[in-house]
This record gives sequence, C-alpha cells and structure tokens, in this order.
Amino acid sequence: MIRVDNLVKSFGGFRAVDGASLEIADGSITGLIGPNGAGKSTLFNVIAGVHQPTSGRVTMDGEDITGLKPHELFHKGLLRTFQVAHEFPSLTVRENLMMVPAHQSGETLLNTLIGRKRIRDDEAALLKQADEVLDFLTISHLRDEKAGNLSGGQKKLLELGRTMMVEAKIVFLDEVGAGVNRTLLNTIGDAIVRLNKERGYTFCVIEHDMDFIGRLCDPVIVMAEGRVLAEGSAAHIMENEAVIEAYLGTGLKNKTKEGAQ
Amino acid sequence: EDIKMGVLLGFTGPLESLAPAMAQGAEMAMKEVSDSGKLLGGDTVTPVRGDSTCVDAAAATAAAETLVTTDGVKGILGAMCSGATTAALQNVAMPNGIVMISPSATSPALSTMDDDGLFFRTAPSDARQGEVMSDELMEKGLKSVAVTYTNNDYGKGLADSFETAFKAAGGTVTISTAHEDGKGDYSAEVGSLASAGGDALVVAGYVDQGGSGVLRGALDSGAFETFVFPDGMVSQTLEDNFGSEINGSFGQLPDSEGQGMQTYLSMAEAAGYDGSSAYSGGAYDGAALMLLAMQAAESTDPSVYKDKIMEIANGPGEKIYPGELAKGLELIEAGTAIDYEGATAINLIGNGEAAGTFREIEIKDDKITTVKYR
Amino acid sequence: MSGTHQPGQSSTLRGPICFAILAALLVIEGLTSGWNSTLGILNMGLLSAIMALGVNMQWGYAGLFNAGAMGFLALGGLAPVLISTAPTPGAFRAGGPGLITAFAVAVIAVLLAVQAYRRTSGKLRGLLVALILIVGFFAFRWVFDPAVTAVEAINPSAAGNLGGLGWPTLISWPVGALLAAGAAWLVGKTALGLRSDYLAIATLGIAEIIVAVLKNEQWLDRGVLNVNGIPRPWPVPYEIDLQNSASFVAKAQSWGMDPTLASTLTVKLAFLALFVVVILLLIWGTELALKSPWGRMMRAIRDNEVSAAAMGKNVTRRHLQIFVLGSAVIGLAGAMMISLDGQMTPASYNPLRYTFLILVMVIVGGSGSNWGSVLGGILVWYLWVKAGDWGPDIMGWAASPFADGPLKDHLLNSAAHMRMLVMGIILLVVLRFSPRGLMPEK
Amino acid sequence: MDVINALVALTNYVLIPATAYGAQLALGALGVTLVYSILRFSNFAHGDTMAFGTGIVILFTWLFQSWGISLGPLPTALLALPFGIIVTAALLLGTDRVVYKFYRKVRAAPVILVMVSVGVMFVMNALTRFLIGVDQITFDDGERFVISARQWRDMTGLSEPLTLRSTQVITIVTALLVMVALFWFLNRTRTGKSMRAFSDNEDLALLSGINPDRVVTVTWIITGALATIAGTLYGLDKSFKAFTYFQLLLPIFAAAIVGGIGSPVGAILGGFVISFSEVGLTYAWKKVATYLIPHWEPDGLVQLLSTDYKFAVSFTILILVLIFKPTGLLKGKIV
Amino acid sequence: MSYLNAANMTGGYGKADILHGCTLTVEKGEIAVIVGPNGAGKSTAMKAVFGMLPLREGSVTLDGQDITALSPQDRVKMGMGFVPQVNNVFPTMSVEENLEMGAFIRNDDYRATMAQVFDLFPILKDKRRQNAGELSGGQRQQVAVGRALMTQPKLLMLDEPTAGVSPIVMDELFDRIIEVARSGISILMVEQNARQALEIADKGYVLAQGENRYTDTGEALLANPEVRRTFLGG
Ligand SMILES: Nc1ncnc2c1ncn2[C@@H]1O[C@H](COP(=O)(O)OP(=O)(O)OP(=O)(O)O)[C@@H](O)[C@H]1O
Ligand SMILES: Nc1ncnc2c1ncn2[C@@H]1O[C@H](COP(=O)(O)OP(=O)(O)OP(=O)(O)O)[C@@H](O)[C@H]1O
Ligand SMILES: [Mg+2]
Ligand SMILES: [Mg+2]
Repeated sequence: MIRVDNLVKSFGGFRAVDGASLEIADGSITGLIGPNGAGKSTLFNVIAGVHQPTSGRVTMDGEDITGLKPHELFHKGLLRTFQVAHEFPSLTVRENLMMVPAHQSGETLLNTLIGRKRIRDDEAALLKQADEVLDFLTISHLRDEKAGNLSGGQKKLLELGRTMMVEAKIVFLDEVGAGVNRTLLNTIGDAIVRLNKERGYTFCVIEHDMDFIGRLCDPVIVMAEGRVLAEGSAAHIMENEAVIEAYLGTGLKNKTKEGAQ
Repeated sequence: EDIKMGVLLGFTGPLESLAPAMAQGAEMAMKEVSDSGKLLGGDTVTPVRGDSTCVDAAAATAAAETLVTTDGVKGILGAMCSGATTAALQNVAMPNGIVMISPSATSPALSTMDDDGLFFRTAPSDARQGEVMSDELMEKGLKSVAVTYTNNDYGKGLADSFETAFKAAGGTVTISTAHEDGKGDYSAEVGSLASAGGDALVVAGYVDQGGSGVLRGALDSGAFETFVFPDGMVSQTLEDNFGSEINGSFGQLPDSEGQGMQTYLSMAEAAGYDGSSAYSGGAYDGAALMLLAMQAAESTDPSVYKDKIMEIANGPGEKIYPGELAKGLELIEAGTAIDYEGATAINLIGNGEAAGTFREIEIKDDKITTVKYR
Repeated sequence: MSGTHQPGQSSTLRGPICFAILAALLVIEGLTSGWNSTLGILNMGLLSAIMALGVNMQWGYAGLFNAGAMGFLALGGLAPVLISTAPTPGAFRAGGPGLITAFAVAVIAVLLAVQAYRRTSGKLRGLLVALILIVGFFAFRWVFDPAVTAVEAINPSAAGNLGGLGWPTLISWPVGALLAAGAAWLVGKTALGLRSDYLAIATLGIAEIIVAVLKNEQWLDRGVLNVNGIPRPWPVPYEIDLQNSASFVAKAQSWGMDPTLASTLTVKLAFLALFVVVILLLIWGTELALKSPWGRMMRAIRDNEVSAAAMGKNVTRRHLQIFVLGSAVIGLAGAMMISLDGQMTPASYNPLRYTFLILVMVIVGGSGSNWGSVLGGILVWYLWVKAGDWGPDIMGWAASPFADGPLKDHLLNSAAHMRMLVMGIILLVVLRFSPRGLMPEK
Repeated sequence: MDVINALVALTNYVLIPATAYGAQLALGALGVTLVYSILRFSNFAHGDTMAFGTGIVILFTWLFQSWGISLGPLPTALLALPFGIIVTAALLLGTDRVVYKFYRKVRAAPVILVMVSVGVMFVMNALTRFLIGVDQITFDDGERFVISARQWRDMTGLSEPLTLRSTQVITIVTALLVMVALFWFLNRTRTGKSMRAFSDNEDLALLSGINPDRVVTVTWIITGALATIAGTLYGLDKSFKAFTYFQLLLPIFAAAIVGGIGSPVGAILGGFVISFSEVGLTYAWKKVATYLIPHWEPDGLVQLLSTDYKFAVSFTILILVLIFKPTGLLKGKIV
Repeated sequence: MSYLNAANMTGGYGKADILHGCTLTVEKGEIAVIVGPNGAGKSTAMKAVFGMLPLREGSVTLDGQDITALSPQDRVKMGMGFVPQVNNVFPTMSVEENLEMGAFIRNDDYRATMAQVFDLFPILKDKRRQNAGELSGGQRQQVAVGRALMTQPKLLMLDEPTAGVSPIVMDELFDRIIEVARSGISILMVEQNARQALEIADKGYVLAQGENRYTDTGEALLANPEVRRTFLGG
C-alpha cells in the first residue's frame, strides 16, 4: 500500500503539489484526475523519485520510500510510465522490452566474457516473453522497428508493455489514454484489469478520459491546485459539484453549428 | 651525386617563429656549398625540411623517420627543442646511424646522453650560461633577483643552473617561477614576481613568447626596472618592442666576437632574413660543419664523417668564416687543416657541444649594445 | 546522436573495403618511402587506435563526452617511468617517507572534510569544511615541500626524481591502465553527475591539471626536464645490439638486406606484434560486451537516462563503470606509447593532438563501432603524418605561379601549416560524405 | 600609509589585471555562448575565428597607418575594427554555406557539429597563419597609459606603483556595452526572439514562418563581430600571436559554462570568476602581508599555489561550480 | 474544387510508404476530422499536407493553387497553421513569447488576438511569464493551440489538440474551434477523442494503413456501427 502524507513540491515559489495526502490500497485500480496543472504528474514524479519532495513523506507498505532513487524504487516493484513517451529511440521495439528485467546475467561484464551459455538461455526466455507482450499489444509487426519511429500512440503502448516485462507491485500510469485510439484504449483497459486480477498489480492511473476512468477505476481521487479535492467511487465523483465545476464541465455549449452553413 | 640534408625544426608550435630564420641559415650554407661545386668533386646539396613541432615527440620522430628513410638524408640539422631532439636522436638518428647537429637544443641533459658520437650542437649547454649570468649580476652588485622561466627543459634547465651558480656566489633568488608559453595573459605570474621583489628580474624565456608577455606585464605594472635577458630574449624584436623602456637592463647570449657574426648578418640581410634571430647563425654553422666534415672524410657516410666534425670545428688550422665555405672545401681537398669558426666562433667541447663564448649585452639608449665577450 | 537520419547507411562490405584501402595506402607508403616509415606510421597508428577504442567506449557506448583523453594518456605514460626505469640512488631514502606521509595527510584531510560535509549542515558546514581543507592543505605543504626539495636535490641535471623500480616494461602497461582508471574513478565520482558537454569541459580541465602536475612535479617525473632512455618492453631488441650481433648481420645479408635497415625493421615489427596482440584482445572483449545485454543496456542509457533509471538501471554506476574502463584503455595506450617513444616529455601533451585528434579518429571511424575506431585511428594518424609531408609540395605548387619575392617566400615559409589545412579539409570531407563515420555502428 | 600601499599593490597586481583579463574572456565567452545556444554546438573554431578577425584588423590598421590616419589617443585598430568584422563575418557566412549548412539539413547530432567545428578550427588555424604569419605583433599605437607607474609615484609619492592601461579601460567598457546590447537584442527584438525560438524547436520555428537561413545568417554575423572585437581587444592589451588564441579557447569555454552557457550575463560573470580565481588564488601575498603586519618579513611567498597551477585553479573552480550549481551560476539553457 | 484538396497522397519516411493514395479535402469554414488507429498515418498525412514529408505521388492544392512544391514556411505565409502532435512548443521561451512567435509572420498589431487566446485559456494568462517547458502536459497543449491561433490562419491543422487536456478545457477548445470555423476558417484535425470530435465535424475521415477507409459526415460516421466498433471504441 502506498501512502502519501501531506506532500509538498514547489518549483521556485510555485507549489505544484501543496500538501497532498492520499492512499493507494493494494490490489486497487486507483484513478487520479484533475484539471491541467493540478499537480498529478508532479505527484507521480515525486513518488517515483524523479523529484525530491520539498516536504512530506511517502511510504510503501509502511516502509519510508521518500526520495529513493528511481532505480531503487523499480527494484521495490514500483514502476511508472511517462506522460510524454520515454522510449529508447535507437533500440528496436523488442529490445526496448528485453532491456527491462533487472539483474540480467548478461548485464555484468564478467559474464559477457565467461557465462556466455547462461546469457544465451536467459536471452531466449526474454525474447519469448517480449514477443508475447508485443502480440498482446497488437504491435508485433513493429518488433524490429526502431522505437524512435513509432507513432505517438504506439510509443504509449510500448511504455505499458515495459511494465509487463517484470513482476511489479504497483504501476503508475501517467495518461495512458492521451493520443491512444479509443478501441485500443479499451484493449489497454482490459489489459490493466487482467494484470490487476491475474498478477495482482496495483495501478494508479492518471487519465482525462472519464469513460475510461469510469470503467476501470475505484476509487477515484480528484486533485486540484496541488491538493486532494475529492475522493470516492467514479459514479459519486461525477456528481460532485466542485469536481464538475473545476474539471468535468458541462459539455459543449454550441454542439450543433448552424452558423457555418 | 646529389646529397640530401635534413632540416628538422619546429616550424609549427610554440617556437614556430624562430624556425624560419634558422632554416634559412642552414639552407644558405648548403646552397653556398652546392654552388661552389667543390664538395667531393662537384656534389650538390639539397635541403629537405621536416617539422619537429618542438613539443610533440611522436611527430618529431615521425618527421625524422621520413627524412631518413624516405628522403635518405645523410645528416640532420636539428632538432629544435631538447625534447624533440632527444626523441629524434634516440628513436631515429642512433638506430639508423645518422649525424644530428642541433643549433638550439641547450638542455644540460644532452651533454651526458650517450649518442654513439652522432650528436653535436652548436649551442652551449645552459649550465654554462647560468654561470655567466650569475657572474654578470655579481659584478653589477645585484645580490637578489626574481627569476621567471619558460616552462620547458630549456627554461627550467637554465633557471636551475643559474640559481645554483647564483646561490653559490652568495646571491639570493626571491622566487623562481615558470610561465607557460603562448598563453598571452601573465598577470598572475607578474603579480607573484612583484610580490617576491628583488633588484632585477631574470627572464629566462623566449622573446616572441611568454618572455615578452611577462616583461611587458612587469614593465607596465612598474614591478621591476632592471631585467636580465638570456639568449632566448636577446633579438631585434626585443629592441623594437621594448627598446626605450628597458634601458639599463642587460643580458648575454652564446655568440662570438669578430667578423664571423658580422659577415653572417650581412649575408642574411642580403638573403632577406634576420640573421640575428636566435640560433640562426648556429644553424648555418651546423650545416656547414657536416658538409666540411664530409669533405674531410671524403665520404657522405655519417658513420665515417662523424669523426671529422670535432677536428674541423676545433682546428688547429686556417680559420674559415661564413661565406668562405668554398675556400674551406678547397683547403681540405688540398689537405690543409682548417678550423671552422663560422658565425658563432664554433669550438666544440665535451662530447660535441659548443664551449660557448658569450656576448654580454646591455640596452643603451634604446639599442642592444655589446659590452664584452666572455 | 540518435534519431539522425543520414546518408551512408552501413553495408556489410563497407568495413572490409575501408581496411583494404588503408592497407593499400600503407603498402604504397612502403614502396615509395620505405617500410620503416610504413611501420613507424602503423605502430603509432595502432596506439592511436587503442586510444580511440577507449574514447569510443565512453562516447560511442555511453554517450559520455570525455574531452580529457590527453590527461589519462599522460597519466598512463607515468607508469613506465615509475615502474621500468632505473631507481635513483638515495632518492627514496631522501624523500620517500616525507612524500608518503604528505599524501597520507592529504587523504585524511579530504576524508575528514567529506565527513564534516555529511554530518553538519548550514553555515557551520561551509566553515568547517573550508577550515579542515585549508589546515589540511598547509599541513600537506609543510610535510611535502621539504621532501620534494630533498629528492630534487639529488643529481638534478640527470635525475632529481624518485626514479623507477627497474621492473620489466611490460608490467608497466597494466599499471598505466590502473593509474588512469584510478584517476577516472575520482573524476567520475565528482563530475559524472554533470551534463554531457559540461563533463567534456570538466574533463578538459582535469586533463590540463594532470599534465600541469606532470610538467611541474620534478620529483615525480623530472617535469619538463623529461625522462629519457626508458627501457623497451620484452621482446623488443635494440637496433645497436642487433647490428653488433654477428648472427643477425649474417642473416640480414643472407636475405640481401642492409643490416641497419633490417635491425630497424625488426624492432618495429616486434613492437607491431605486441600492439596487435593488445588490440585484438581489447576488441574481442569489447565486441562480446557490446553484443550482450550489457551493450543493450548501455545503448538504452545513452538513448534516455531518465527512463533507463525508471526501468531500474543504475545510470550513475554504469556511467562510472564505462568511464573508468574507457580511461583505463586510454591509460594503457599512454603507457605503451611511452615505451615506444623511449622517453617521457610532459610538454608534448597538447589537447589538439591527444584529445581532439583522437575524437576525430573515433568520429571518422564511426562512433560506437570498435573496428571503426581502429580504422579511424590508423587512417587519421597516417593522414596527420602525411599531411606534414605533402604540405610543402602542395604549397610549392600553389606558390609556383607567383613571382619570386616576399609574397612567395611568405607562402613557402608558411608551408608547414599545410598540415593543419590538409587535416582540417580531410576531416571535413569525411564528416561531409559519411557523417556517421566510415564504419557506422550497426 | 602601509595599508594604502597594500591596497595599491593588490589593485595593481590583482584587481586591475584580473578585471581586464576577465572582460576579454567574457567577450570570447559571449561568442561561444551565442553559437551554442542558437546553433546548438560548442564551436571549437571560435578561438581561431578570433585570431583570424584580429589578423584582418591588424592588416587594416597597417593600411591606415600607411595612410597616416589615426585616432589620436585611441589605437587606430578601433578604426579598423568594423572592416575586420565585415571580413570575418563574411568568412563565417562562407564557412556556413560550405560546411555547416549541410549538417543542419541532415539534422546531425551536436557532437558531429563539434567535430565539424574542430575541422574548421584546423583550417582557420592555417588560414590565419598564411594570412599574417606566426610572429608576435604589437599593433597598439594609441596612448598607452591612463595612469603610468611613474605618474602615479610622482602624484602620490607612494612606494607602490599603480598603472592603468588605456587598453584595459577600453576592454572593460566595450565588454559591458556589447553584453548589454546582446542581451537587449536577444530578449527584446523580434529577430532576437526568433533566434531563440529557432534554437528551441527548429521544426516549430518553421511552422511559425521563421526563416531559418536568416536566423543563421544573423547569428554568424554577430558571432563574427564578437570574435573580432574580443580578439582585437585582447591583442591590443597583450599582443597578437596566432598561437595564443587557440590557448584561449579553454578558459573561454570555462567562462561560458561557469556563467551558465546560453546566457550573455552568465558569460560575463563567468569571465570574471575565471580570471579572478586565476590571478587571485595564485597571488603571492608576501608583499601585502609585509605592509599589513608591521615588522614581519615572511620568509615564504605566502602563496596558496604556484602560478604553474593557475589553470588547474580555474578549472577546479569550474568543476566545483558545476557540481554545486550544475547549470552554471546563472541558469543557462539546456540544449 | 474544395479549399484544401490533398489528392491521393503517397509517400513515407524513406523505406516503406506510409500513405497509400490518401485523400483529404476541406471546404471553407468546414471542420474535417481524421480518426483512425494508432500508426494509421494520420500525423504522417498531416505532415504531408503541410509539406514536411516528400510525396511520391499526389498533389496538394490550397484555394485552387497547387502548393505541392512549396516549403512549410511558404505554406504558413499562404495562411496554413499547424499544431504538431509532439514537441509543439518552444520550451525555454515564456508562454507569452511562444504566442508572439505564433504571430511572427504578422506585421499588424496582434495584441487583440493574444487577449482572445488568453481568455480562451485563462491558465495561460497566469503562466504567461513561465517557460513553456515547465508547464504541465495539458497546459503545454493549450500553448500549442494558442500559438497556431495567433497566426490567424485560413486553414488550421491540429494534430490531436485535446490529447491530455481536461474535459472542461476540451469542451472549451471544441467550442472555440466551432467559432473559429464559423468565422470562415477551415479546420483539419486529427482526434482520438473521436466521438466528441465527430460530433462537431462536418466531414469525417477514417484512416487505416494510410488509406481512406470511410469518408462521411460526422453524424453518419458516429451512426455507423462498424466504425464505432473498430475505431471509436464501441
Ligand atoms: N519544472 C517546473 N518548473 C516550474 N513549474 C512547474 C514545473 N513542472 C511543473 N510545474 C507546474 O506545476 C503545476 C503542476 O504540473 P503537473 O505536470 O503536475 O500538472 P498535471 O496535473 O500533470 O497536469 P496535466 O493533467 O496537464 O498533465 C503546473 O502548473 C506546472 O506549471
Ligand atoms: N520518423 C519516422 N520514421 C519512420 N517511420 C515513421 C516515422 N514516424 C512515424 N513512422 C511510422 O509511420 C506510421 C504512421 O505514423 P503516424 O505518426 O502517422 O501514425 P498516427 O496515425 O499519427 O498514429 P497516432 O494516432 O498514434 O499518432 C507508423 O507505423 C510509424 O511507425
Ligand atoms: Mg501531467
Ligand atoms: Mg499521430
């Protein structure tokens, strides 16, 4: 279980996260929504060790993980994806996946000179795993394309794929949906649910697509101006006046556009 | 037969501005011999230039390598700085048994290095100059000086030998600090020198290098009034750039009395370059020595003529001055012994380095004037 | 470097062809100007190739822009001086203890300072650290200076330094690598946090510092007075000995060869053999590493450090690892170069030649590719040497139309600078028509 | 009295020289910074560009002198400066057409461009030497001193000399003017902004209708101007020597980065940090100490570090700054 | 002849073609929306229309004028504005400067336009002095659109303008786009929030593997069950 106690992160004078406190229960798919600039990504970045918090603490299963380095968090089973895709452009899609698992025998220089056999076996296994993931994400045809050449959405998929290469405890997804085709987004949604059910991953999802949030997430946490504005089931959040006012809005004013003709 | 001679000097790098005058000196000697048509019964001499870069041992070696293996030179006039010289000598000249005469490598280390009798230099070791300089100061009654030296084997070697000699004579060196050549800004060095103080400042550097830089700084900031200039500093440039400001300062350079230098200077002038530039005369002499030795040995084989060089240089015999190479060749052919004086009154001691008579100079009403020779 | 779409995609034939051309050039050199000069160029070329390999490990694999090759090279070169030259009698007794204590003091001071920095905070921290360091510094100087004076007093014109251990030169090669690695570790610890181009400047500075030390610490390596006559590695003989050995002369003549020539060639060939062995070992190792998951991880880190970290890779550690390894290789080359030159001339280390030229080699060869570095190393060195020879010819030809006179003389006198010009143009041409190098990374 | 003497000594040997040297570094750093931030590469040819520009200025100076034109107390070189700038800018533009343009087109990585600039450096290096040779040239013909050591002694009767060279004053003033001008240009003018836009995101600049060729042209012209000015002032103050300008490259880069590369103000600041650390930390305090502490003649030099290590000093400073303030003293631009 | 007419565009990034005879047309004051799976070639098509991708076949005409050969800048001058899908701001320039750059080709006074942009995206007004690189994803997206609006183009091309913006801002954006269109400006945009987008679209294109799969009015496409299932996520 991840627990955030009134976390503050300020850039210069500006408090991007301003005393946010929240909990992410094990086995849940928690949704994190809020207006642009509410501080969601910053919160992620602090939890994931990219930024040092100005104050406040983060605990994982009671253990204090405030300010740990990203790679240390990774080994604790805390993974994250980025809002703007962070692929490895000059690696092929397949390699992008294969590089993920930790403690690969082939990553210690000595082994590359002696433990060749072992490396070969491990690689074979990785390859198989990677190809499964690619099939799952419906981009197997791109397996040997350089990741840099993928389309916006394809990169997003790749990001998710990487989290599937290891046994993760909790996965933070920053705007999986942005720029992803809705049909595909549903597949991703299913994938998330499956990972959650079958592998027991906990998810924390930032997303602006309310259908998606509604379908997947419980509970949903709403942030605004760096603080938690509301929390609860999706349905009940969507009624919340404050949330509607700050975030959801009331739909298009002039849907039909006679004026143009 | 056409004899090829190598001219291996630092045409690029920190001493690039000294090299041309030296090369022209050497080449003038070769031309003179060539034109006389008297060398070994009408052999001609062609100079081949090589760039020893002064600081890059590897490049110097490579250049020497090409001179010897590609152009098949029979002797090398060079190299320029002691470091490059050592490299060329040990890696190329000695393995291939080629004679090297350096006009400008003055590091004391070269005196003791074993060289299979292949290496000579028309410049004296700095050990000697150090003593001379110390004597001058003592005579002038300057007992405490600051020293700045160009940070290479020449500068350091000279500074060290001077310091030893000066201390022995009862003087004190307030500070002895290096300056890197080619830096341009010497405020820091001048600051320290000024702070250390002293009756005079010894500038053991190069006139178209850090030497001038430090001098300029010291003058402008009014840190010192009197300066002492070793060979690297004494040249036309010094007079032109500082003349009026350094009246009363003095120095010395390996050089010799008499017509030798005068003739050479006028010859150089005729040829359109500055013969008074450091080591230019030495270069002429070095080249001349090798060729005369060939004549004496009646062979262009280095391993043969190397043994003649000392006797040609030291005599006894009829004195030969610049411009008289033809005469020298004739005399040798006729079996008359000669004593090559050349531009710098050559007289080789030890295992083949100039004994070094020094010309003591002083700056009087804006001009470099000779005081005496010692 | 990633994501650049450029002409000159690598074909499998490309490498072999390039090497063939290089070989041809060297053969021509041999036929026109003698095999001695070919071998001379080849040997230095191979050394340059090793340096290039080191730089390539850092830049090519990990995207670390080390502009301090010169420094690690020079440091490596210190090894033969300290290991294989003859000891200076009495020097160690005179200064050894003092020096050792001095460095002990220095280390202690630094450790104390680090502790102070860790333990305290705020204003106090700054003061305390500064205080410790200053006191430590003066303590150091207090022990250090007399020891140095003592050492330098011993036979200054010929020695004046600690001298070496008189061990075989071959041993000094790995030691050179170690020295460089050690320095690299220190540098890496402090500077690797920095952005790539800042790292470049930082290393550029470190290199200057190292060379400054070598130039000014006479007790260590005679400073600018240079160390000469550094022994050659086994099994390389000396020309003179060969020329004096009857059997050799006999053999040479039986091949119809002039003994002198034969001896010089033999020596060069011996060096060549040694160098080739070293290079092959290095390439074998690096190729294995590159093709393994380790190589993949390195490329990933090079591509995007942030997400590599997020994927659990300890970026700083990896950077340190590769930085140290690369520097070690450069140091090795440095040691080898000194035992080839037979002398240590600190003044001869200048960035143009030993940092930029090496980078040029890597780029020309194709960054990230080992064989590329080898190709680049030899080729660029060949050009560097030849440019020096061609310069005057070209200039003479260029100046021929002019009437004799000051202008012509001026031009002819500046012929030497043709090397720069030719070098520059060649570099530009390669970069222009094959920007990813002659043998681009696959 | 002694206190004053101490102060004078300090001013004369530390403050004034360091300030002038700093200004010279700063001017160089401005050029480096500009190219780095607009064209996105570290231009190693800058040192030799400075040398080339100065060479041209010198040639023009000689021309004017031969015509008997002069600026009275000011050095004639100032008159020749504009012409030097024109020629240098032309050269740079030519280089760009022949060399750099291509790499922009193919979107070459910055390091490739750095390598290219090394190539250009080699070539310019040779050009300059062909042009004006390798010798040391002094071309400052103006009034040498604002205050000379003698004047000062007569004026004040202090034992310590103090001198202020006119070139030092000119340098400092120019440096400040140029810095302000550049700052204003980049942040206030439309062209300046379009240049920053271009350096930020080339594609988007295209989409906004910014003409890249124009941006590049302007950049090179300014660079040429900066290089020529910096080089000339340096040459006036010390003396011209082709070789020294390559040596300058390192402190110049150090300055640019310490200050925070990409920021004109930073370049200036960096210049002074480097120069003061070089001169100050290696200064022998013996004299000052002797003045300040009565009846005490220190036997040592009271010198932290021998001047042999002045570069070491400036680079250590550089590294420290980078470790504790990675983007430089003023937040530079990360390209 | 429609205002923008990009006829059977064929081309790619080198090796294989991405676009296979893809055709896009937009009338004056019309909103055309492109939807399709990831990697269908939508962005590529946009780039092609804007001349950032060499075409092997096909032509692009604007207002009856053939512009196939023109460079992007010239197309800007002809009144085309484009918001790319990624890196669409000047990161180290302030929000305000970003907008100014949008108005670069304009010589008239653009303050009015900037004011409009600010009241469309109030948050930007607060952040006007902040560097765009330090903005949140959605804020950056708003800057990008604002920048394009500043050019006052005749044809505005948007590649996923609403990616990562909150629902409320999205609605605002669409409203604004409608208004823009009413003022006679043609809109060509790629959208993954397909349903909302098609609702306001006069014409919709469904792209797949670089080909036009369906072309119809927005409503019609929304009505088409096949399309809904395979492209709009049911
Ligand atoms: N490096 C930075 N410097 C200054 N301000 C920053 C920086 N990064 C983010 N901010 C500010 O912090 C606030 C929160 O940013 P954040 O990216 O967390 O928003 P968000 O909730 O992720 O919004 P979105 O849904 O658009 O991604 C924004 O107002 C942004 O301007
Ligand atoms: N720079 C490039 N080089 C090579 N191939 C590329 C490049 N950019 C995109 N592609 C390929 O072209 C195809 C179409 O890419 P494009 O970006 O047009 O897709 P898209 O429709 O915009 O998808 P999305 O909705 O995810 O943005 C993809 O398969 C992608 O792999
Ligand atoms: Mg966000
Ligand atoms: Mg797209």
